[in-house]
Amino acid sequence: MTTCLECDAPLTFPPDLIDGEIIPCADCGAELEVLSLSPLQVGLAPAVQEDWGE
Amino acid sequence: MLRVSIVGASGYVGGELIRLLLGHPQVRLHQITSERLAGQYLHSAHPNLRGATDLRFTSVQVLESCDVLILALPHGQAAQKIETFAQIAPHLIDASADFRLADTAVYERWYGAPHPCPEWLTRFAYGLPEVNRERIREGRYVSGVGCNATAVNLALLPLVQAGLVDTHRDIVAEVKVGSSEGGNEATEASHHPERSGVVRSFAPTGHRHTAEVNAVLGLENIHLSITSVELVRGALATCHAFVREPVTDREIWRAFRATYGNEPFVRIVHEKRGMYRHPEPKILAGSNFADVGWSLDEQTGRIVTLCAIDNLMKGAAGSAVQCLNLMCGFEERTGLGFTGLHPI
Amino acid sequence: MLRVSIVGASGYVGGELIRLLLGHPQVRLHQITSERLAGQYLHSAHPNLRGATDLRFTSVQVLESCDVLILALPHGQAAQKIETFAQIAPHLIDASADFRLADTAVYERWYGAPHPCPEWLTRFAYGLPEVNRERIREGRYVSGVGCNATAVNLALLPLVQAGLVDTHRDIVAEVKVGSSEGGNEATEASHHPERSGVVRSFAPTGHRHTAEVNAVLGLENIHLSITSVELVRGALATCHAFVREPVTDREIWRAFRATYGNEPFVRIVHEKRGMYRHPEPKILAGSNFADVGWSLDEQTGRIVTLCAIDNLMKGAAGSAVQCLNLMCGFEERTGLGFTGLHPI
Repeated sequence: MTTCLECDAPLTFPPDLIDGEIIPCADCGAELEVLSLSPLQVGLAPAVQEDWGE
Repeated sequence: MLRVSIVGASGYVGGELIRLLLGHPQVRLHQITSERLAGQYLHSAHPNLRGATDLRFTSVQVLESCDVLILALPHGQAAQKIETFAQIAPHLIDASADFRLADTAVYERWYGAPHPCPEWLTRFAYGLPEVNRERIREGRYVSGVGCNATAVNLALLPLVQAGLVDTHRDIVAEVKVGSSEGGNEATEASHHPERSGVVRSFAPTGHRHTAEVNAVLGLENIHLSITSVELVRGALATCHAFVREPVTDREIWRAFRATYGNEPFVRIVHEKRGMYRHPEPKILAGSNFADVGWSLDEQTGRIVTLCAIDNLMKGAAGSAVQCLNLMCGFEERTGLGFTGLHPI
Repeated sequence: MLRVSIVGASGYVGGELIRLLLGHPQVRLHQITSERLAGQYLHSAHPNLRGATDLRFTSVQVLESCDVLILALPHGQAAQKIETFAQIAPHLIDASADFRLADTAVYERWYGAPHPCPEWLTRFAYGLPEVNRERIREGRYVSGVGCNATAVNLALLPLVQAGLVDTHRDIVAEVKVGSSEGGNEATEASHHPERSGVVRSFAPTGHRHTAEVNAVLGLENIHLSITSVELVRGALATCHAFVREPVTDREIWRAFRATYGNEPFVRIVHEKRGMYRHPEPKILAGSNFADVGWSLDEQTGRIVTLCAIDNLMKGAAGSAVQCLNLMCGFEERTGLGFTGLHPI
């Protein structure tokens, strides 16, 4: 089972998954990039660091 | 249908209990007592319930037997009449602080007087399902929870259970709270021109909910502080603890999942981006959720854990209905499905 | 189960539609589209829905047929693609202003451009059940309602229907509104340090909702004014009209009961005493209620009628779900049982 690299949550993939697709993690919102389909491998997609500016 | 009555239901917690139980498919509200408002319609005290029921307040003198009696009385009154109330129903839920602390000595230290009926203390299960589910399920008497204590307890519980906290170092917990914690009695301090927009150091040290936190977490060196902010409903606990040894974010995820993975009302909110990446109390208003999260300072080993609740719901009436569901064998989420509003 | 999809659901009205329909026993949410958030979980835009569903936003390109399609698009977009959307589902509910005005000339006057598909205007029923229930029940296409117009319409309807108003004298209607009316797009004017605590004359004259008020009440000399106040959800319409001839409070009660006696979502709030003797929008947040009331000045013959609503609910998503219930033959209150919170 492939889990999120940030928080280890199990990842759910749509049936028509394609290479390079970005999958969000339901638990922590991290964006995972599909690096290869078989074997299924994901990597952390570069996320733009957003600042509240508070 | 379960016959449920509520004693002392003219206050804010009473109003929430009525709102929740009117929407509970297995419950029929029987009597709602208030000495001050006896004879009045419920919406005279709870305007949101206008048209929802034609029940009226009655006096506690005419209380008839029922299946579950929920007590929403001011501090001290439940303990005084516990024997009478115990005749009325086989199950009692007391939303006040009277039966929360099992240890009479601790009660006396924090409430400044010996407990009026100490023999009853051991019969009451502490009404926080996330730490006491089995005892609540099997018991007949359940106490309410302190709203500030609940926010602090739920924030620190995963780390304590996973043994990640250095228990020799001090833990400071500051709870930011809304004005509804003070109840519906108007005081000088709650007068709008004085209360609006404050960041008021309501109880910088020595809040009586500390006793509950010590009891639930089994930790002594926890220092509570309450600050009132611009909010009506809501509490946010910000707890500053120190990890025993270096730990990673994923290990903290594992600890939070171990404690809350199967909990119906605790949501883990820990994201890298977005306005709501940490728990936010205002969007929980009216819901029974406790949103928990954290932020780890790897340089200093300080871990700030967070818990947001609605003080009137998870901090009082919501947990009480959750306990009723457990005691009476209903699915735990029954009548507690409201998800909260956004924006609000 | 009814298969319902929502187009353009990342905004505040979209979030309320999802919240309501997730709690609707006869509806299964099929697709929720947002071009901007396609692929993301719904709680990325609607944090209150965390854990309530594992549905994700999809693109409108992959929209599949369903029973009811609800459009929550920015102004103008529904009209442009109406033919495509009409292929997707037999029933359409458009929450935007595109199909609210039956008269193309009036549309052009207020929106500054000719209507892109005037032939569709007559197929849409105006989505305010309290004035259009039968047409909505029998129709296939329902338009949304303007929140400010709805508050004014519901405030004045009983007097107009009872013929109590002197239609030769001017009627002024001032609506006090919350910040959620502006939607979820951040602007300089919505920047917290600028927006917090204002009493801002947002539109002292010439608000485009006037057209809807003229259409529903059949009155021309109504002058609308919008003032933004310290509130997120909520609108209160204060309407100043003059009675044709002296009238008593009881006659006004009779007029309000004639119009609203059997309405499931309109409550008459007119009491002599108490903080909530007149309609109050803040306790309606999240509910589909419209609270209406009045105050008669017998010396001058001026009658001030009042209506409080949650602009996102009775003023948008709540009315849309009420119309869905009517169109699909469900009991009108299904999925709309939340009573609102107090205190809040």
